[in-house]
Amino acid sequence: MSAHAGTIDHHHDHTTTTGIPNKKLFMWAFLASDCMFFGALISTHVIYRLHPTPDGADPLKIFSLELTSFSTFILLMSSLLMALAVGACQKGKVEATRKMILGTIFFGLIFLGCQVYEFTHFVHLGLTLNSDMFGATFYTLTGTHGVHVAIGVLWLVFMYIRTFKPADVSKAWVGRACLQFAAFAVATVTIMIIMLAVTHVGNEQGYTLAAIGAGLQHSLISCIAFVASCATLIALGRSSWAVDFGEANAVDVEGMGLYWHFVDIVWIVIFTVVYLLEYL
Amino acid sequence: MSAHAATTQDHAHQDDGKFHLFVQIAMILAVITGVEIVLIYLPLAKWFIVTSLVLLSVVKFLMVIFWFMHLKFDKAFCTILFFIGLVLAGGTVGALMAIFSAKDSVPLTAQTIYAERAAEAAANAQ
Amino acid sequence: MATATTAAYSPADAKSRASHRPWFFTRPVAKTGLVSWLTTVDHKKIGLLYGITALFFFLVGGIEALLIRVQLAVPNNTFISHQFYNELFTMHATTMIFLAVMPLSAAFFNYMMPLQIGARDVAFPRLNGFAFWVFIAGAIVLNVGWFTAAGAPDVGWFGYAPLTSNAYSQQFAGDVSTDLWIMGLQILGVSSVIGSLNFIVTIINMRAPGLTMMRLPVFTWMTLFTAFLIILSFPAITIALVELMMDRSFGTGFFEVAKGGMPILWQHLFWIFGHPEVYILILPAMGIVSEILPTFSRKPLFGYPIVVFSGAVIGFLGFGVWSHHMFTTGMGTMATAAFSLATMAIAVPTGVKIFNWVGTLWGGHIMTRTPMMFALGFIWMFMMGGFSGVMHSAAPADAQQQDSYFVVAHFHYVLIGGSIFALLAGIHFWFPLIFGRIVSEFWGKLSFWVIFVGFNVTFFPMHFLGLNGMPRRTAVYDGNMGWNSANLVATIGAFILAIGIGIYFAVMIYTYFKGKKAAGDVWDARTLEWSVPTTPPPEHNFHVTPTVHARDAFWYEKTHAKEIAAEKAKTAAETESHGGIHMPSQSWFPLVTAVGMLIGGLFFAHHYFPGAIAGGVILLIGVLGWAFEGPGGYHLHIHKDGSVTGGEGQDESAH
Amino acid sequence: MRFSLVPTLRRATTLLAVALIPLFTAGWLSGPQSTFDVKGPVAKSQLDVFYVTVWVTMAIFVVVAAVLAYATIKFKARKTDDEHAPVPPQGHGNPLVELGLIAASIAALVIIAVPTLKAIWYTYDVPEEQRANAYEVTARGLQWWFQFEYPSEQIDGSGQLITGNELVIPAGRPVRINLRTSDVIHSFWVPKLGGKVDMIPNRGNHMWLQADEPGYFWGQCAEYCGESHAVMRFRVIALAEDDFAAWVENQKKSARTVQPSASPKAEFASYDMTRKPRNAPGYTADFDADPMAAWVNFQFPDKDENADLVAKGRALFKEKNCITCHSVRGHEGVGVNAPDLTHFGSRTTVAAGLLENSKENLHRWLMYPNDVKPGNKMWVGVNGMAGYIDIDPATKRPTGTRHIELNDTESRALVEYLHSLK
Ligand code: HEA
Ligand code: HEA
Ligand code: HEC
Ligand code: CUA
Ligand SMILES: [Cu+2]
Repeated sequence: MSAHAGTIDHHHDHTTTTGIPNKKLFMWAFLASDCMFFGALISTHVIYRLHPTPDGADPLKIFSLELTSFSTFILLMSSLLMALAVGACQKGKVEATRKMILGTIFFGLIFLGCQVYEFTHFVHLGLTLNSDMFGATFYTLTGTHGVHVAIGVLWLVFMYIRTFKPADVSKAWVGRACLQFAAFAVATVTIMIIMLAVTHVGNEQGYTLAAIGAGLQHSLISCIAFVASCATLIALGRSSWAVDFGEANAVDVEGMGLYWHFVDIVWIVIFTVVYLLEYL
Repeated sequence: MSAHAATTQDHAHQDDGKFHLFVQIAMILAVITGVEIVLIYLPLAKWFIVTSLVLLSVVKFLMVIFWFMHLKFDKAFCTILFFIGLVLAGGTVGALMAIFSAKDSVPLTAQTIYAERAAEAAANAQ
Repeated sequence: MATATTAAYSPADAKSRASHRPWFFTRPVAKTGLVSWLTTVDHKKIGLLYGITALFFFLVGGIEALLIRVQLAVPNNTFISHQFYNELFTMHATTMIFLAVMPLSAAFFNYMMPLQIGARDVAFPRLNGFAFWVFIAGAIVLNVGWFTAAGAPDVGWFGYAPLTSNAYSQQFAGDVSTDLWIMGLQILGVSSVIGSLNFIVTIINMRAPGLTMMRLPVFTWMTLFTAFLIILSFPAITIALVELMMDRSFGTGFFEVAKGGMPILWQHLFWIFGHPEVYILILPAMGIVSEILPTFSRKPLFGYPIVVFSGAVIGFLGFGVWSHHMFTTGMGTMATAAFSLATMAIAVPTGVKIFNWVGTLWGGHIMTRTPMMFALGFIWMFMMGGFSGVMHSAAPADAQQQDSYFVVAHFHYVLIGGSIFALLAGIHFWFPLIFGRIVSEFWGKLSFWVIFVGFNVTFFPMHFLGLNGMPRRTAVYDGNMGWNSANLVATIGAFILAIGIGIYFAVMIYTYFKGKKAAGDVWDARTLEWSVPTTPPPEHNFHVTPTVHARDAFWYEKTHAKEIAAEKAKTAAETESHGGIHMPSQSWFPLVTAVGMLIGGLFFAHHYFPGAIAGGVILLIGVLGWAFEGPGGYHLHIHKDGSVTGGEGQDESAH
Repeated sequence: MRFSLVPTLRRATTLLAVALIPLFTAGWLSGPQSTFDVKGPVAKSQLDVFYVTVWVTMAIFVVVAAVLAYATIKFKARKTDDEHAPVPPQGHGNPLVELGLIAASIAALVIIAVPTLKAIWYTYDVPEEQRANAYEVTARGLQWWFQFEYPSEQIDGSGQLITGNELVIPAGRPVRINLRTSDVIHSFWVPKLGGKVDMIPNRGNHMWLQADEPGYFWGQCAEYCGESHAVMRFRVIALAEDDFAAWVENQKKSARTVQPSASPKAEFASYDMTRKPRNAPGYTADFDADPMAAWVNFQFPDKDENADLVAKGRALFKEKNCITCHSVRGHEGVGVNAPDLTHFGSRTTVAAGLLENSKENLHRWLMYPNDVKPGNKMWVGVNGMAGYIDIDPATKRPTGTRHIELNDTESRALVEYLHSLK
């Protein structure tokens, strides 16, 4: 509200009765509802673990604790970046907010990548959605969580683009902002492909310079795309403009953050209940 | 307005410290996760490991909601709101577990497994 | 790098911004006509839309019920086939619960709750419109089955697995009806949850100054509890439906025995939702009655804090009793006992409400106008329904009652004698406020008595039918079972009831066009919705945001007219100095988004995935447009003489 | 004078109610499935709990309703003047009254809860001290009929005794029933003997009941199980111990074989073979008057049995592919997807308790099963076995052609054959 032009008090909104901003309250109420949502899903999984079906898959032969631990760690770190993004935005630091959002997206994508990898890997091992009950509950539960992450990533991307909205309304900006993001996305994906290729060759031939070279050669297109997107990023990053984004939007970023953290805590539960407990 | 100004400053002050706080929390979270992973391989009593895992997850859970999600710094109402859902969900999950653990709820398909296992155990014992 | 700045808004800036907006971000401005209804964000208009749709579906569900009753009038009847009968009771229940009672309650939430808390609108006006259009999408998806070869859904309103599985849902292929049922409920769930989140935020955050929680009108309290019940119970059925959909579309086996599934799990997930759902149906009714009784007794509600608290307790306990619908599923002694006792416990907070309503009457000056008649009828009938509920709660007795007409009697007593009576009371009560006309007492009372008699003649015999061993959901029965006369009586009653309802609506329609004009506060009422400057209320609800000093705020205003007038003048000046009354802009995007959901849902139910994706794309476009058009808004100015100036497009200073 | 509708209507309804209730209620609570006319300890204990709930809630109702009625009448504003009289005291409540009422409600609930808990444990399983004496059977629900299995009655070479749609049990002895289903959820309900327990796929439910005296009891599937749920019924027949033993003895035997006579008699129809409308009643008043006597009659071969027709029916039973679904132990049938017909002639009902087992009714069932029970599996086929009509395996829709077609004479022969299976 224009009446309070000075510092914005992030924890109190004077236009509302309680002082809590509407959007934040909405988000918390939604998360309360989402607790029941995941509660029902997790119950289904655990109930069927309690009474396994005959000749069902043995999770221990399928799970890869290394991979899951890694993605758990990644999600935790993304939460950190998200929290920092909210903090930065509340202080009006748009530049920092953007970086933190990008970082969150980056980790979010890695998490999703791991999940895609995990799913394809499991499918190779014979566990599919309809191979047995374990497959059904496992994929439905973790898949629903994955969809939550994907929605979160999408939201983050839109927020990221939104941060470029110029104060000068006559300026065309959406295309550039999207391009900037696309470059980032390409860079992220290609570097992941390159790393995979290199480790793949390295695992087979030992980690020598020649092997790394071979790995790079295997992913030549990715390398080119990576360089090109980095160049685009740098070029676009040099020019910027005064934006219509700042402290006033902190509540939007914060709402997004709440959602993201919630997805994170759901994973904390899933990690323990679905994965770790199987090892006992 | 002056009262508000004071609280605003308070918060500003906290905000500066939050960067380090957040990083530390993230590190603790990572460490706890590491401990959890190690824990499952330790030759300890099962009940102990399960309890510890549950406790550790709860700690992680609470750290995220209270710090990352700002519940600690927000009006208590947000906490109440969220905990209504959390407690009901927890209660429902618990009740379902209890119902499905009852003997009457063992599905017929699993009964054959249990019977096989029992037979195997009996055979092993001999 | 340029430093980011918070844009400072100046009117000139805003003008240029507006001129740079692409055409599809142009905000609709029509205040009358079709476009105004399609794009409305006004909680009152949305309330009316809900109300009219709900009443339409009430008639649809009622006609379905009449067909049921005709078939059951005599033994061995061949009026309709088994298959059609099964479709009828499934759709009758689904329609009445999800498309009649819930949206009728939502109509009152929308229309009355913001007025009762002295707000100009709900917290998220566009989201409110969205919830309505999504509701329409769900209603269409549910009912479209009538027009397909597969017929309407026929799995019973709680769709027990594995009857809903691919193998059993229909003898012959092409069973799209069950998919439509799943999709329809799923979409309705989205609508209800979104609407409820909005109400929660509105009640918590949009109260007029001075309106503390413990001064809230009871109806608003019940809205709040209902909203909580909705957001916390719908996720369970959402998951159940998702799992069922996975079974039907992607070959999983959550409820398929061949794959080790446990059909009993469906029952648990359904009733975790289903029982809170019945309180979702009754709490708004209790709220309405708690408004009407004090008004017509000219006394405050007896034991307000306890009535409110008992509402919360009912809601909370409501989550711990779901398995009382499953007493016959062999849960084992412990679980049965636990749920039996928990269910009985609910009688206590409910009883508290009954006692307090009686207490409210005690010592009052009771004006037995039509709304009051319906409210009193509610107390009687709901109490009887509650008592048969308690008889169910004794699990061993329920073993004989479950799935018999005794249950049918129980729930129609609480649903019609409870919810419907109270909703009909509410329509009568607020009709003068909403339409500025008052319903004739004679015709109002006549409709009440015909409905009251018809209702009891229909459903009281069903207790005996149930105890005499008549199972529910039976399309035919034999003549040698001792059920003939009771069934015939029930059918006659149903037609008396239909006549009563016919009179009721005829009178309403007549009054809408030709009824006596009623100015303002016709009942000498107590709560803020009656303090609006005109009936029907203006778009901005109040010329001046009220300041609340007591429970029953309007009653207080009437008894402290002088101070209030002075205070209002002050608030008015203050508002004007802040730029006037802020109003939200209309928008097309809620409708667009909901249409995307409708298209996607229909195609998904037909397993035509490109179409489903197309629907998803429309939905996404709607969401993006919604996000990027921004909340919008404009300002109104009230002048001393009561005239209003300003409006969309005339003043761009708002953002 | 203004016509005052309200009191007139009220008086009229009261009168009506007072006049009608005793008239009807007597008849309204005494059918073959009455839960009041209990014939065994389980139903008795459930009824007792019900009475407790009725008395307690009635008592509360009388008190609350009296106060409510009194308040409404006493404080009613009779004239418009009353309405505008000075407003009554604006009291807000009385905590002591509230607490008192809450305590009273809880007390009332305790009165209900105690017998409830007792009965939950009592009805759950056969009481410990009688367990040794209990007889065990398995009841299996199928769309839309019941199969009854007797694990303790083994037959050489063909496993346990299996019957359909009529459960015969020993009287005066607890019977523990395992409840199973082969498709969707059904529910086993014999109101006079006990409340229902569901048959749920993948779940090992059980119940117990006991008939104190020999008798004939109506039962009904009580969980919606698809198109013909309404007509999925069964019977329970309780027999004195030695009658029961004799019955078991007979059931264990292979199907009764009738030798065709040397001189074939002319065929004639001894009953009306015209098509009956859908849902037409399938019982006679005679049968209803004394079903137990009727049951006894069914145990003996017909006096005017036509041996040649029986033989022809037996041949048709094979020819018409009835054997793919049905079993007639000792004869040709081998099917397992449909009711066992080995002793079908000794049952009182056709089509899962729906029709009395008269020749007309059996004829009707065999000729037009879909009129009797829409969608029944004999008509559409079951578990890959073709039924009366052909189904296109691709679209799963009826093709319009018939797989099994019977004419009146064939049906007549089958009726004679099936009735000979005592
Ligand atoms: C508006 C909806 C509504 C409401 C409010 C209720 C209220 C209650 N219901 Fe009902 N119920 C339904 C809707 C509702 N129900 C529906 C739709 C079904 C069937 C679903 C289906 O199968 O299709 C159902 C089925 C149902 C069953 C399952 C029956 C079966 O299938 O076997 C049970 C079992 O316990 C039950 C119990 C109760 C109880 C104990 C209450 C209590 O809340 C009632 C409390 C009220 C009172 C008791 C009266 C007033 C109190 C006093 C005057 C105080 C003193 C009283 C005492 C101390 C006893 N209900
Ligand atoms: C709020 C919910 C609600 C409401 C209001 C009603 C209202 C009615 N219900 Fe229903 N009912 C249920 C919820 C409801 N019901 C549920 C949940 C079930 C369980 C379903 C299941 O088993 O799955 C059920 C089942 C059910 C059955 C049992 C079916 C069975 O088990 O086989 C019966 C039988 O009599 C019945 C009857 C009625 C009747 C006569 C009305 C009447 O009150 C209807 C009154 C309304 C009218 C009569 C409309 C009047 C219309 C006009 C005046 C217009 C006339 C105009 C033209 C003809 C053009 N209902
Ligand atoms: C596709 C399998 C199938 C075929 C073929 C079939 N039946 Fe049936 N039959 C059934 C089923 C299933 C039922 C139970 C129907 C019900 O009550 O819902 C049944 C019921 C009956 C009954 C009633 C049993 C009882 O206890 O109520 C009789 C008698 C009968 N069939 C005779 C025949 C004769 C005679 C033929 C051949 C002309 C035949 N059936 C062919 C499946 C079949
Ligand atoms: Cu079987 Cu209903
Ligand atoms: Cu319930």
